[in-house]
Amino acid sequence: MEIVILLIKVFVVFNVIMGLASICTWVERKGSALIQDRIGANRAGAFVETDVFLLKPVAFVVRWLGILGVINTLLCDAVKAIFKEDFVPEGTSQFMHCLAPFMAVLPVFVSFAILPLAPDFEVMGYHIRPQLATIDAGVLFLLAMGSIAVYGVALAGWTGNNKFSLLGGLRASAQMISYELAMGLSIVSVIVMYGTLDLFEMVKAQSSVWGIFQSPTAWLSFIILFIVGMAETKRGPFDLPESESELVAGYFTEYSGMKFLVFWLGEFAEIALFSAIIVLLFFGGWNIPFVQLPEGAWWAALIGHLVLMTKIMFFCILQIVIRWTLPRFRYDQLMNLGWKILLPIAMVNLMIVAALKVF
Amino acid sequence: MVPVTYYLTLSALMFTLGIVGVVIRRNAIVVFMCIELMLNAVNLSFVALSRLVGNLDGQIAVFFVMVVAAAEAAVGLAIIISLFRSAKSVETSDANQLNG
Amino acid sequence: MEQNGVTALGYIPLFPLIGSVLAFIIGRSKRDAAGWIATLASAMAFAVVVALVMAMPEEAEYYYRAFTWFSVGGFTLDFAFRFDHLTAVMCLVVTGIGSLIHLYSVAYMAEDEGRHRFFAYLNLFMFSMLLLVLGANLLVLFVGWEGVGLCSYLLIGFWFKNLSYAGAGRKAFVVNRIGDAGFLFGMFMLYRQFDTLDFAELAQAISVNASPELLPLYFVVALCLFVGATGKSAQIPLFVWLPDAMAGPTPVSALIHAATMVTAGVYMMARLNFLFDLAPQAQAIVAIVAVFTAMVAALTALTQNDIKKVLAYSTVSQLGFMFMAAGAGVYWVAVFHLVTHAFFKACLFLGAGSVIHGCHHEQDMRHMGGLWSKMPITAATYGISTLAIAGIYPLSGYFSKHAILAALEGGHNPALEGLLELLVPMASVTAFLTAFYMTRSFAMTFLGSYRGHAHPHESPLRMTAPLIVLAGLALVGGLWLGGTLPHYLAPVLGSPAEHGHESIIEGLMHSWIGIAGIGVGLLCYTSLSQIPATIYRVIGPLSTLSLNKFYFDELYAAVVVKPLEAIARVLFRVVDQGMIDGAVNGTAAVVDVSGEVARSTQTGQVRHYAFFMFVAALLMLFLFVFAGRV
Amino acid sequence: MTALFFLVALVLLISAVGVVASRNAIHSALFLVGNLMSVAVMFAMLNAHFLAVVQVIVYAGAIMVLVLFVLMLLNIKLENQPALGKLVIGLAGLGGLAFLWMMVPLLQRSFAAIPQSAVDVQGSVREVGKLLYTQYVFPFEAASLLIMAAVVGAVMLAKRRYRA
Repeated sequence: MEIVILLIKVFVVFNVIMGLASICTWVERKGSALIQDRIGANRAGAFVETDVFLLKPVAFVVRWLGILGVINTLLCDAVKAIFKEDFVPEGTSQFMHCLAPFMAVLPVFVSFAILPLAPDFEVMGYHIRPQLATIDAGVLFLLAMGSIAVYGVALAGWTGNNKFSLLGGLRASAQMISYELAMGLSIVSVIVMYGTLDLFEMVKAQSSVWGIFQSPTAWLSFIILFIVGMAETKRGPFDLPESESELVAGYFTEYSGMKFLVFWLGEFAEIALFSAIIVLLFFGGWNIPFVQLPEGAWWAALIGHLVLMTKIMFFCILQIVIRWTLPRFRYDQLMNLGWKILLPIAMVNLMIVAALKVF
Repeated sequence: MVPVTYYLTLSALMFTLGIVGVVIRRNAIVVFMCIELMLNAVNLSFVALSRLVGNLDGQIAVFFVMVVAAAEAAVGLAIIISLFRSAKSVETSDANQLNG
Repeated sequence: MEQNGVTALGYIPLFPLIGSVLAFIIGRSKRDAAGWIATLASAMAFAVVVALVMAMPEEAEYYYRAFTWFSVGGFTLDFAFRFDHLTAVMCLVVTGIGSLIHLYSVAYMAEDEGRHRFFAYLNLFMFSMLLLVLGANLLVLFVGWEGVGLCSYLLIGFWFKNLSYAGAGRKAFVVNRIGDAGFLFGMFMLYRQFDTLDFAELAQAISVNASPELLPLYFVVALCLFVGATGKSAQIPLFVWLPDAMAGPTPVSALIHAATMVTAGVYMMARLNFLFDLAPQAQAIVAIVAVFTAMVAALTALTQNDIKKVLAYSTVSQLGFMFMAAGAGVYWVAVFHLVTHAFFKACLFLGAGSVIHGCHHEQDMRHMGGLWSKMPITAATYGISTLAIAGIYPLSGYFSKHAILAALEGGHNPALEGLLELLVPMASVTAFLTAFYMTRSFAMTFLGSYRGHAHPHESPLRMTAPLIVLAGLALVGGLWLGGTLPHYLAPVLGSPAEHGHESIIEGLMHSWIGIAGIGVGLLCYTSLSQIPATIYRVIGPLSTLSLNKFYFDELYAAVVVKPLEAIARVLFRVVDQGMIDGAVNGTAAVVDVSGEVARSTQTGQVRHYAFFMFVAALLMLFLFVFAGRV
Repeated sequence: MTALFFLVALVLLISAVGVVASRNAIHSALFLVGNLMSVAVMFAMLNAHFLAVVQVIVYAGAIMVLVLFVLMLLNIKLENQPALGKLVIGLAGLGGLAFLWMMVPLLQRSFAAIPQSAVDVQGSVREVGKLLYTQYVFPFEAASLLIMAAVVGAVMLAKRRYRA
């Protein structure tokens, strides 16, 4: 029975990742079109192409809502990617070239394993904690996975066997290492604030007040983590590693087909991951302001889960909007921001939080 | 439970591989990595023995080994980069002169 | 006697020490601040001394142990200070006159580039001198003794860019080393006999051990210590450095080479009076040496043309007077003359400095003259001091010098029996000569018409103020101290014989020697200036002798310096170049050869080194596992 | 548990051999990453959870990324000199075997005798942290100084010299 519960958990978590990533993909395509005042992905709409006059309003509404359009677009993307030529550049190790996208995705997916996705509940006599793995190191595990994520891009850049992808890989790894420090420090300040490493405990501590209001400088940690999140996903104004005007497409220049799609997926999964971390750490997780859900009820867990997903989606969309709004940084600006602004602020913030904790 | 001697034997094997690597490889970075291998072998036996004797001191020692390894990596790689600048190579056999 | 631990004692030397350091550090950037810092430091030390003297009850004695200096085996030496009436007098002189001279120097050295160095050294000197007089045991005294020697060396060679000045500093240093050797021998013998160097304990031990078999020891010790004193206080045969010491800035000559440091020997004898009293033969030698020194120096001073050289020989001569008193066993008179001499000689030196300053660094009296009208204050104070040193009643010099002659005459030292008939007239002649040559210097400098080419002017108030104060002290110091000093010093130096109060007429009568000297001097160097020339012609060779300082320097060069140089040359060639260098070079050659051999293992290949390490580790493991059986 | 141990040990040894035997330095580096991850798993199996995470963060996440970064920056693919002579490799291998031949029995002999402690130590973050900040606080601070010195030294070494 334990195994079954575990399998169900795996299934749920996997679907959460895929769902979030897929929705993000669609939002990105449609949202960017909206921002840039164009139609966007318009070749694969809903299956509601009709000449029947009476059905036309329905089709219009359905297409406008895009519910089916989402699925349709994604399906078409996948099919397109599968049927594309799987290109491997000459003079490089094919194994490494294949390994790179998965190395990029793996840490992101594994990170989801420790995120609690809903409050505890009881069903059929089993007490279920909707979290795939309960690890003693807790949040530190996120940091560990974040630090491994570099290998994917570095390897991708290297196996591209051309200068643009190598430069992209170098830029990406330098950027990720640089911003990891600020991320680590701001997460440590959160750990100090809650006094625990367990994400579950952290969310529980926010049942009455959201974490961002629990400490006078928590908003600093949030802002740092948010910026770092965008930098770690190499998106938004931080997309130097793949800046198309300079490096073609950076480290995945030589990737096509399914491998490219995996990178793509990993990118959106990472957006969702950072949104989830921010929501869990600062915005109450599944807690609804001024509403107390009963403990242990399966329906409460379901509601909690939906609330959590809504919040995560909010931050995903926020990130996408920022990505399509702001121009790209220059490389020195990027490094200055990471080392000379975020890192010192994060350090001072950590000291303040620690001091507040002690006195 | 796995006996501690298993871990120790594994550690010895890993250490030996590290030594052999240091002796036979000529790329400075690989030599550096082989040293890391040896350090990790020792770390492993530290943790295993910490478990054997039932206190955490061994794990603390590992922590400090990691600190030293990090410092070593920073300085060592900087040396290798400047070596590369002056000798246009990272072969240990090309770094046989005191003047840069 | 009560023994109080008084922390204030520590402050007396501490102020000049701090002042020295501060003057040097702050003076590097702010040259003018150095002088005021140093002056303030020594004035503060003076204030502490005055406060202590005022507060000190009759018959009391302060004792302060700063820290235990070292402790070897059973021998523990404290860095301790002792403050009794003798020390009080010395401290007052050192800090009081020192402060005045500091003030004077601020103006005198105002133009000098290295004045921060000057004031640092000057304060360091004050510190050492205070250690010397405050020290509660011989070793602390010796530290001060060496310290003042060092400062004297530094200050004589202050303008070290002038090679002959630097040489003068070196000469002073080397000559003093000879004296110090004697001092050290004396000290060692004392320690060997009594296991202590503390003055109080020594006095105790010696008073208990006055047995006859120890008398030779006391004689030798006293003689050794006196050798030290001849070095520091410029007596025959070690007086040659003092005239050369005039190379230093004039305030230095006033402070170190007239008022304080050179009197250290006298102070030391007074401090160890209990020892010298048990060695009458040594005392007799002291007295004889002193008389001869005074005589020779006075004769030399007759023909010198450099104003500072005259004063230098005069100092040697006056020191001779002090040692006469000490040799006669009447220590309070020695101290008395020390004090009055400090007043008028400091005044004279500062006056000479003022003249030199006014005449744009002219020191030759032949290029002076008629300065009376141009620098009236300097002339007046110089004149008063001249009268004082000549021993005219009621100026200070009269009392002390008269007391010295009386003491010599009335001495009960059996070893001097029969010699007194020679010594006393000699001392009287010397007193006459003193008056004569001082009058000569006064007349050549201030009277007549100006013979130089500069435009002399009076010195600023900061220089004349100390002159006025010192002249005032020279004027009344004798009257004031003549009555009080013997009683004040009685607890330390023993009660003096009471002698009646003398009237003004008697005083004037007794100062006939001085009056005669002044009279003859005035006659010779104002109205009848052909007389000296005639005399010189008549006694030609003798005057040459005097002019060339009795050829002491040349004598020492032939007897001491030349043989030493020869020995040094031999040692250099044979021992240093041959043996020591040979050993060093040989060692280097061995290292060189073995290095060539060892070099072959150093390929410069990191991998090889790693391999060697691996092999060595294997070897160690092998030993550990199979041979060690640990 | 034992099966898991042997599995991880196998990965560990294979990757270690890979580090030493790969002709390509980047492959060596990747093998080393695998090796370090296996060691982290070993740590976790030995209840040293904190060290496992730190191993991943510090070794895999920082040191090896740096190494990889440098390798890619210098872009050295193959060792451009012929491989070492068989003699050296043979000697080294022989030495290694000798080392093992002496070391392993020594380890067995020395530590088999010590009884397994009854206390099952948990190297949790809390416990290790407590120890670090109390008993080992001085070495800890000294280590921070070491890191600081290393940072300064690395910057000074890697900085391009300004040529007049």
